Amino acid sequence: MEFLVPVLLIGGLVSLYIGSYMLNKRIPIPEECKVIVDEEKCTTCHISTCSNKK
Amino acid sequence: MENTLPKIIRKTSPYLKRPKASVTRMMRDVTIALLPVTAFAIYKFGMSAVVIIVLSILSMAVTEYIYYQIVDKLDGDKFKFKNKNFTLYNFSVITSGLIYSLTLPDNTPAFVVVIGAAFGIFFGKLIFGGLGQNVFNPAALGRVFIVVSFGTMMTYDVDTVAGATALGVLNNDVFNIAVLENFKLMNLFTGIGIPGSIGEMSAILLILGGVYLAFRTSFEVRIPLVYVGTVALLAGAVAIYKDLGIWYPVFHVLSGGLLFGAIYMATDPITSPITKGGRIYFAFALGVLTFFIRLFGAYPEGVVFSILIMNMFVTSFDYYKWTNQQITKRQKLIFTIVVLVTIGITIVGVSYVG
Amino acid sequence: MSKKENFLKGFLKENPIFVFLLGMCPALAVTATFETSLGMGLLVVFVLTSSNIVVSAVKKWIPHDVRTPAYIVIIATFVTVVGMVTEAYALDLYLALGVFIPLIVVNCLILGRAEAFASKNTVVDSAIDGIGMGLGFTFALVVIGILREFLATGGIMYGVYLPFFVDAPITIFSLDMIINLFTNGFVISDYGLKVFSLPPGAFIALGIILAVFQFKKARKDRKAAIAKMERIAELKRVALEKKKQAALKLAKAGGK
Amino acid sequence: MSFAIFATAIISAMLINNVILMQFLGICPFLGVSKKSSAAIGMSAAVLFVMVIASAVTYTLYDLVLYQYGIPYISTIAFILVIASLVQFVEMFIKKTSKSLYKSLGIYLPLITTNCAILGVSEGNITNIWTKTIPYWEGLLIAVTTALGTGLGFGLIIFAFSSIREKLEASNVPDAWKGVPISLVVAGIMSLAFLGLAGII
Repeated sequence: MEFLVPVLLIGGLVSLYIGSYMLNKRIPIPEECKVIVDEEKCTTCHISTCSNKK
Repeated sequence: MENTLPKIIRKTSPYLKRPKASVTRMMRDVTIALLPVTAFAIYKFGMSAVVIIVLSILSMAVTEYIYYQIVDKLDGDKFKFKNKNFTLYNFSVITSGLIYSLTLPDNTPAFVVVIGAAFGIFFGKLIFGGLGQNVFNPAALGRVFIVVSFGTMMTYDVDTVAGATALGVLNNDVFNIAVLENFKLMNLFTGIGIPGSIGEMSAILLILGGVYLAFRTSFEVRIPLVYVGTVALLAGAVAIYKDLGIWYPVFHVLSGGLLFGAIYMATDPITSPITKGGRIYFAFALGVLTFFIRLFGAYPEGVVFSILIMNMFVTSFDYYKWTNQQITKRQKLIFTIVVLVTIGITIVGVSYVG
Repeated sequence: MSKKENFLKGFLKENPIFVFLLGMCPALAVTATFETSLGMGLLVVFVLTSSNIVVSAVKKWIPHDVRTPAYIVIIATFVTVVGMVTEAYALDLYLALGVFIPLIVVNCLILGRAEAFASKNTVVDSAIDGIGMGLGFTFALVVIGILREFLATGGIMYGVYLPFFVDAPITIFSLDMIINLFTNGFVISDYGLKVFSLPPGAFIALGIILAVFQFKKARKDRKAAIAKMERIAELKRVALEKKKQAALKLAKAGGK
Repeated sequence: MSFAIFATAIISAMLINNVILMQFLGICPFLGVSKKSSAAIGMSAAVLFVMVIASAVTYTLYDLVLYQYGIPYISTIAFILVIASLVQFVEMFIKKTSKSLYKSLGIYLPLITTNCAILGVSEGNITNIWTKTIPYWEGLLIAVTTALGTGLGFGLIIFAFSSIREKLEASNVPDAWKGVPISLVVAGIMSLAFLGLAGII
């Protein structure tokens, strides 16, 4: 049953990540900060889901 | 976002504060101040010095001339022999070339001289938009480039003492007091009988040029004074800690390119801060870096490296949030603390090294 | 977009490094020699293609909200596989690339392709896109690598890091071969600009290449702008002439 | 274990093996977020904060879990997941607690998951520090110190660079070099200058 350790570990970490990701998404950005988020964009990476790019 | 230039740039950048005419005057003064040093270099090394100096100035000027001709041609202008952007007319390129050549060892191969000069002027000045816009000192950049690329080919004249410069000897054994017996302080002062870069030897002529510049007010006296003072201070602290005698700091000040760099390279108005306080901190940092590279680093001499390193922080010294012509009490206090901490770090470092 | 266009776009038109400036870290770090660049590029081709295939195959089952975490897990899996394979078959390359093999995970190119292309297209198209983009990336790395190695040593070597097809390291090209036709015993690598094998050379070499690209683009834009100006000037001239003629006619009519 | 080890680690990570100029990690934010000095400061603060926590957590994870159970080969996946969830937690925490903190530093956090400097330092700690057979606590402390030095070096360079860039925006750089090419050349010259510090430690 040795192979269970990495599987469980990765599974745990993945669920931790997804859980925190969902929780973080649910908390809204404070109202006053929304303007800044739009202004201070990063210009290099082209990832569409990056939350600094809307 | 692209079009909104930060307003503050127009306030703080030195090139906008100084009228263009004074650049010509300043550059001409620097060239005049360097004449005795150049003459001494030619007297001491003969043809090899002449070749190095002429090659440096020529290759810098030619690179710049060709570049501007190409730019004009691409812009669709007709060929004109006299190019308006060419900075030979206001002595700028001659000054850069002369300063660059005087930092070279006398046995530098010709192709190395040319490569360094062309690289320095192209990447240090031309691509930044020409005179007054450069961030780094072109002479220091060219010199550092060839040190890193061709370090082994740049040797000093071998007939003189042991074939190594004073700092070269010191690099292997930092606290070797015997080095002073080989390099008499009088020789370091006059530049006779010691090896070294062609323009960096005669302390007295360098200081003479500095005094001339100071009288012509083409020159910011604080930078060289603080720079040399910092090195002397740190060397003095080390001398007291290791009991090396009073001549150790004097030796550090006189040998290598410190005086040359402090008087002619660090004071370049374009690549040094514009506020009073900024200049003092700039020069202090230069001194600390130079001394640390000399003492702990792999390269024997740290002047050009530290000038290049500090050039990149010049715009930070001029950052609008803390630029101020007045030096407040709080700044004085912080500066004093920083000086004391630096001395402490030096002592600790020395105790670990030797 | 045809399959051929899809494959070829990554080389120049949408080159990840030269045009989109993605994945700059490896483009600077592993391009000291031609071989390390090639090796890194091939690893990226593999990771990109397989992650694109898997992402496009499972895109239906990934909830839209958690797609970024899911993509990262998929990419990280393939990077681990690639790392282990490299360690087994090309140990020298593995050691030379070092930390930049695990760092393929955070290469913007791979995550970007997964989101922008693979999550919207079929498996075959995504695979072609992965191979094309990966080879475009490899092409860019190799260009930088060749420039740097040539400037630093005056020649191009093969076989030091990649042990395939050769028994011992060979010189593919060297200036020595040309120079030694005229003189003897000349070693060009003594005169190479060693800076280009060091970190500063990476920045400067990539800067030069990008400047060439930007220069060409600026020329093109300039020409287009000039042509446009000329066209507008011509139109204005024609309109003005017409007006003049009309005025003249009017004046004549008035004169009568 | 002495003071000298930590001083060496911090100076080496900050100046001599500078994360941007010598190790080429974090080039994306270096080029992308350095147009304004305020953005550069916020970004480097966020990186510093996450980097220190992440290297402590990943070092612990590697030493106490992955190595103990004989599965160091999954370190890449584990590390990226840990870092990613860490970033999410930190962002969530800042969002909830302080608006001013979120204004100055939180908005850069989403960029950090794919910032190679964080993962690079975590992986580097394993290859450079963990392999020296030293006790866990000592290794952890050195790892954290290295991360601190790396973050400070990142901030130093990115700030100096952003103020240079503000100056460049106002000067007439030729069209071909404008933007990224001149930035890369400036970075190259910076890196050249920093070579002079080699051997200080």
